[in-house]
Amino acid sequence: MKLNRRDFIKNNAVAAAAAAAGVTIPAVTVAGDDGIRWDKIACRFCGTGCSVLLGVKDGKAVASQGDPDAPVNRGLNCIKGYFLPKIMYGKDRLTQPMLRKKNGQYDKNGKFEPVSWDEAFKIMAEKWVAARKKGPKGVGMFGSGQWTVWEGYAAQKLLKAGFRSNSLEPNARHCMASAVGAFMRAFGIDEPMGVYDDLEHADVFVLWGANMAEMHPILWSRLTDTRLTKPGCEVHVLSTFKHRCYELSDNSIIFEPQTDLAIANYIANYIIQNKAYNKDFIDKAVQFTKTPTDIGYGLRAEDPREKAAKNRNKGKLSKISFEDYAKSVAPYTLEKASKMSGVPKAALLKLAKVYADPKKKVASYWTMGMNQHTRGVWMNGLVYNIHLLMGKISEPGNSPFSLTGQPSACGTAREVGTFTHRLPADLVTKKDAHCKFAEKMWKLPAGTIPRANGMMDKKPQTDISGKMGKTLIHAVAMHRALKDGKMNCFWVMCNNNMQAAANLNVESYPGWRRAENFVTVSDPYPTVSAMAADLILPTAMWCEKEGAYGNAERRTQFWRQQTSPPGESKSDMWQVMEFAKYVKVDDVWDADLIAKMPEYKGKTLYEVLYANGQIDKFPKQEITDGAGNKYANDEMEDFGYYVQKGLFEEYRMFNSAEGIPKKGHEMADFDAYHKVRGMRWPVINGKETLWRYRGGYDPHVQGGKDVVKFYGKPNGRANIITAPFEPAAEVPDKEYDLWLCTGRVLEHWHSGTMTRRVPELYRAVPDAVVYMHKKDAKKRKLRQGQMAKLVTRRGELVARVETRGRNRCPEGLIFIPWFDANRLVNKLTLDQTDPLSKETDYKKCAVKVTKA
Amino acid sequence: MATSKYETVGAEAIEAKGWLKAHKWLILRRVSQLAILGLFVISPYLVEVLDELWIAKGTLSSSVILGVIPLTDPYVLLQGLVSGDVVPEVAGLVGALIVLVFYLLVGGRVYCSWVCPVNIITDAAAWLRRKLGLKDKSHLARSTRYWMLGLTLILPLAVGGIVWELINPVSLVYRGVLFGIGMAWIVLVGIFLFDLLISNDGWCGRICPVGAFYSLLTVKSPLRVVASKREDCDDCMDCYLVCPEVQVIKPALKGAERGLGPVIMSSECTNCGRCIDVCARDVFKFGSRFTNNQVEATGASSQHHNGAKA
Amino acid sequence: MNVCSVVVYTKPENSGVVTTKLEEFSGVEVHGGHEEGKLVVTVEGGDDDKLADTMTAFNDVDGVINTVMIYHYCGDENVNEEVTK
Amino acid sequence: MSDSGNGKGKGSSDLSRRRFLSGVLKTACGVGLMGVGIGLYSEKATSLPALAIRPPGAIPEDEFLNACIRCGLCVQDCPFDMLKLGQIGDEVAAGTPYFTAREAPCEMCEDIPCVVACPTNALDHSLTNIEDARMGLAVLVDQKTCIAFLGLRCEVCFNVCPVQGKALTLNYEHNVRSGKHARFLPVVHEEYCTGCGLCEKVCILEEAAIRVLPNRLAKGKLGEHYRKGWEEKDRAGGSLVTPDIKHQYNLPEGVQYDLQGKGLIIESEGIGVDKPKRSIRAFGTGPEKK
Repeated sequence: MKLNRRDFIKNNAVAAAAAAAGVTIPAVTVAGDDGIRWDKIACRFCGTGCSVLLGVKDGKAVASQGDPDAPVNRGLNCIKGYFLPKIMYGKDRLTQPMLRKKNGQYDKNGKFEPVSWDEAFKIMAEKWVAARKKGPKGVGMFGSGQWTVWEGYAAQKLLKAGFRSNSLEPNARHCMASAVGAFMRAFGIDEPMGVYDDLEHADVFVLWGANMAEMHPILWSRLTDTRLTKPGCEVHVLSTFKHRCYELSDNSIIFEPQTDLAIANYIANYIIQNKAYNKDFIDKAVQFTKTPTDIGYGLRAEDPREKAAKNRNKGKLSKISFEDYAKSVAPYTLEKASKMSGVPKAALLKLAKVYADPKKKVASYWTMGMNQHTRGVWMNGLVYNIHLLMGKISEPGNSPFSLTGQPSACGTAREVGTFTHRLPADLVTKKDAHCKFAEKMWKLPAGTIPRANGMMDKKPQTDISGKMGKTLIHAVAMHRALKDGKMNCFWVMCNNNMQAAANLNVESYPGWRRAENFVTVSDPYPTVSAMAADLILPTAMWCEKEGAYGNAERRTQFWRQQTSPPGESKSDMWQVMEFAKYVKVDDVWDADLIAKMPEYKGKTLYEVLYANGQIDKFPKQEITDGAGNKYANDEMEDFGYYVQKGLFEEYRMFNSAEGIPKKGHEMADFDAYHKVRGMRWPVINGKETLWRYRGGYDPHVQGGKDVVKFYGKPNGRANIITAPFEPAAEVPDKEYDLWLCTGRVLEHWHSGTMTRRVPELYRAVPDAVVYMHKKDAKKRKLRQGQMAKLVTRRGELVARVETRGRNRCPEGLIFIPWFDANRLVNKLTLDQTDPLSKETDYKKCAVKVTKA
Repeated sequence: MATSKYETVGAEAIEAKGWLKAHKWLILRRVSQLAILGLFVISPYLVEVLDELWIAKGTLSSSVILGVIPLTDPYVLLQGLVSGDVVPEVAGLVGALIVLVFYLLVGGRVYCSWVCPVNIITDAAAWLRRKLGLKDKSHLARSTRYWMLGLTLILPLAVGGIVWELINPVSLVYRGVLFGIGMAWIVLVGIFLFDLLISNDGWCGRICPVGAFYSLLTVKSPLRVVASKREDCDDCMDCYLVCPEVQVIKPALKGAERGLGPVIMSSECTNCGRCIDVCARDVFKFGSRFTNNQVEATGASSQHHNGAKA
Repeated sequence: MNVCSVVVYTKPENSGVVTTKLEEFSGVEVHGGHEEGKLVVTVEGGDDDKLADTMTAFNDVDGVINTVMIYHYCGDENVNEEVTK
Repeated sequence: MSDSGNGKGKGSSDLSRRRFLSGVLKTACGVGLMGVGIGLYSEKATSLPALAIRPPGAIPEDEFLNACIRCGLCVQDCPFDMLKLGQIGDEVAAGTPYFTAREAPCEMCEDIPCVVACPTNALDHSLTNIEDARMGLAVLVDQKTCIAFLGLRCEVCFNVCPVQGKALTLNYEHNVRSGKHARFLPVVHEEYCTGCGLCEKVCILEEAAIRVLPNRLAKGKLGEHYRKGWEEKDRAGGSLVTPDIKHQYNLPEGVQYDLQGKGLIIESEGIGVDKPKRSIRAFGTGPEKK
């Protein structure tokens, strides 16, 4: 059972005396040599999903090592993983809830004062209930791909079922929504068909807008190893500036921003012109479609660029023939692609040839370069097109693969579906049947979950505001709604959206600080977001709670609670569930809905959503590992049952219950995961799935290795979707004459909340610098090391010029990382999104640079 | 008797001229010494206000004034040149030349009394010594400094490196104030105690090779202290008591009989003007070395022989 | 908190009686060593002086031969905080 | 020298001369002793510690100590405030400029303001391209603790190197232990390393595994008699001695022997198939230049 410090010290005291006296006392166990207890845990950072062993002594994480038994990283770490035990112990860790107050009362312009959890939740509930009465979009929650699986699931229930609002988004919206959109459009099921083993099996690697060398360090070392040891292996790198991946590159391609669309279409054209396509595969597993064009840039409707768009936000596919498709890509000749992109013909030809060579297994990798793109869904699709034309998919080494940047972007954001339009396991709120299935699983009256269009059985859904209306609202729209006063309550959890969201000055900050809005931020540290909020809730992080993450190769990894959070900090899951105790069903549901299940009348959301006989059915138990070490579980103590297990097992019903609308997400039972170094779903009868959609590998496909069935689509065929080049929303002009690209560096992760508090990492890279070409600097009378002022139409900041080092920009483009809270790069960026995926394009806007 | 005299040094002058006038040159010198140091200290802080203009950069060893005028201590440069390893920059040479010309005009030892910050320390020691009535115990020759000068110019050859600059207290003060004092304060305290307890005017008057070097520049300099009204002298001895180079006064003040002019011609005079301050009868004033000639020409004085030429 | 552990020497046959008497002191627990006549005892709480007084008082208990202090911990952490192991 | 039995007048002049001479002697001895003292002190004070690095352009240390007039101008002109002056009591000669790479390395300004400021060429004004500076040499002193050698992905030193890809490159190597990862091993190239010390500053270990050392400590010295044969041959444009004659061999059909190149070539195994590369160097000599 639990051991508090007193017991621990006393144990040590007794052991010492017993040893001195030479007597044995059976009840006392002495810690190992150095007193460190080791247990496995998934790394807190990127989507690679390395496993580490964390060493705990006296209740503190004091040591770590790469997990030598983990298949992903085999005992290795990157520099961020090396410092994992330090991320919890920043000096400014928050330890109690803080509310803006004046004269003892909540005041929007008051100063932060410590309050009790009770007071925090009371004021929050008051604000949320009032805001919800205005409509389903009156409240909103912005969660995270760093949430554990059950935290995301608990939040999913609170918002969609409890508050009956689809205003739930993860920060993964900023990160891989375009990949999701394209997966769904092409295959009908989210997430890659391949696994990391492709890194060893491919002959050729093509990086489309991914700096794996810095952002997925361990995967990059696997890719590099294959390049080193496999004869004939090639690496092709595409980006808008030269980064560390080019060190390994056999074909270095620097293209003009946005012209990746043209390059991908050229490759498809090359394959068709040379009749290199795999006709047999196409006949069996592919159909051709086109997508509406001129769809705008996800800006506010009144923006002239939106008004000019003919098919704003449209994405409905229409079938075309192979010939139509061939015709649509025909204009993208080598000459044209080379001219548009500025890439030498030879380089493009070399790239096209490896895709077109049937003997070469090609793995394509991409991250933000392709996802944070105003045509991100299109662009993802164009790469699938190439793989589908060649049949180079769903087998070892042939793999289009979208890498994720967060540890559970897949496991939590995508699989649990914490997006406005999604429900667990690829179900969507757009479909009545999916919602009804979820309501059944959750023991809720039909019609509880808001449908995307507010209609159930073709009738408007009832709502406490009188009208449900359209319910979907994506991340960028949430900030706009806050600014416009349409959304009044906002809960940001496990991310730093004030620093992360684009166009901070114009959209984010005014919305958060609008007088009637009430913004809650749950975070372990006083981030830019926390300081801009009205209520800060201190959060238990990473090893301070029992958790589960799902990485980019569909691997689900569990860990036990290793240490206790400081002060009054509580896990996000506790916060969500505890808050639910402060809201009654009658506060947020209309009478008609309650009438369908009158037993819920007067009950709290907590009772309806969590103490529902499913989640609370696993009683308290002792948590031990194979070696007999005991572990705490704070939530189990607080709620009186094994909450994590209850949430996971209920969630698992979406994957494996009778009559599920979509198969293919099967997972093993809760206890199994605590015993393994993660398993890759679908897991059926204890067996994991490596390559999906192919017979032999995927249990959902009958037949041998030659059979490919994209069972996410009703006819089993994947969509090749043609889409043309369209220009970026904001292109450099005379005044703002440079492209601005933002991104990351190896040493810091995202907004730097954790890594900037590790002294060694801070010393290594203390500030964000602006990488630019020497000539561009010279033209502006700037030199290496001097301060430059970056100005866009939305804001400005000052940063040091770097004309050398790891990133080499071509003339006409500058790059700046966004981790630095002292240089809020998103003051500069434009809140443009892919109109289909609603993911922001952080890679392209126009900037001017002058001497500061 | 001597003790009482020490205690009342300058009292007469204060009575006759008022405190301010009786300390005029002293105050001006302190202002000068501190202002020069102060300028170096505040310049870095003013750079931003003054649009990148750095008023005084560097130290007395070498500096750049107003971003353009180079100044280099010719003595320090000489030490380097002796070693054979210095190939001075044009700026360095020009800087040394400017300094050289300046001191050739105003008298090299003006450096000691108007610029050198160590002077404040040794003056303080001298003042306290007078107050306490301590006697000189060392009988250190005033010529020692010239030996020291020679030594500092030989050492770079012998052991390598501008060795003197390791312990040169002038540089130590400037570097200490501008870049951090470190253990250098020990040297400064040492000098103070040496001057106070061991040797009267010991450091500046007997040992310091910097002063010796600048004495050499004083030989032909026009600016001089002149005992223009030496006939008014009432032998109160105050000037002797305050003068750090006491040997320089007598020829000019009392040399009339020996046919010497009223100009203090010794190259060791620091032009500190303290004798002017403490003289209740205004015997001394600043003038030029040519005053001796003028005196002869105008016949305003009873002095008829030009001592300097004798 | 203050915790120290002490070995209290006694004749094995007196172990039971001594244990009862020792446990009458507040904050004292006997953990074992009865057979050997070397009782492993922890004393907990209070300040240093009180701990010392308690241990001195052990020597006055009938049957106690000697008392040896082995381990002393004093710290101001939150003693109820979970550390688990 | 003088006779005491002489007349009074002569005696007094003798006495004063004697006094004068003994005074001079005393002074000379005192000054001489002082000189010895200063000399000894300077010996101690001018032995530069290994971790103190001179600013860019500094001439060789013994000459530097002669040439540097301790004015501090270089320190004041350093825009990054990383230069310090030695103080009495320091191991560095008082008043001479230096920096400690681990605390604050040279940022390698393009205009090298410290050199421009130097009035005496102690910092050599002929240095106009900062990449030609040789302040010291980075040395990877400990492969046992450098986490790159352990297979971890760090490379922070490489990431920040201002002469990245030339002074510091990465050698990629198969990680035999993990079996499927590469190791990214930092390698310093002395022909490019300026000794700026950024790598040492950022090394994330508790004690840096890569350090900038003064050239005198960092470098070995090849025996003067020895020449690198391959370089001599390149320089001469051919063999230094009579060229080798063409060799002929007894070989079965389909087999060749290339004496200067691949050795035995069996045609069925294919000619021209590259052996897997075990190690390739990054940037600069990377594939682009091929």
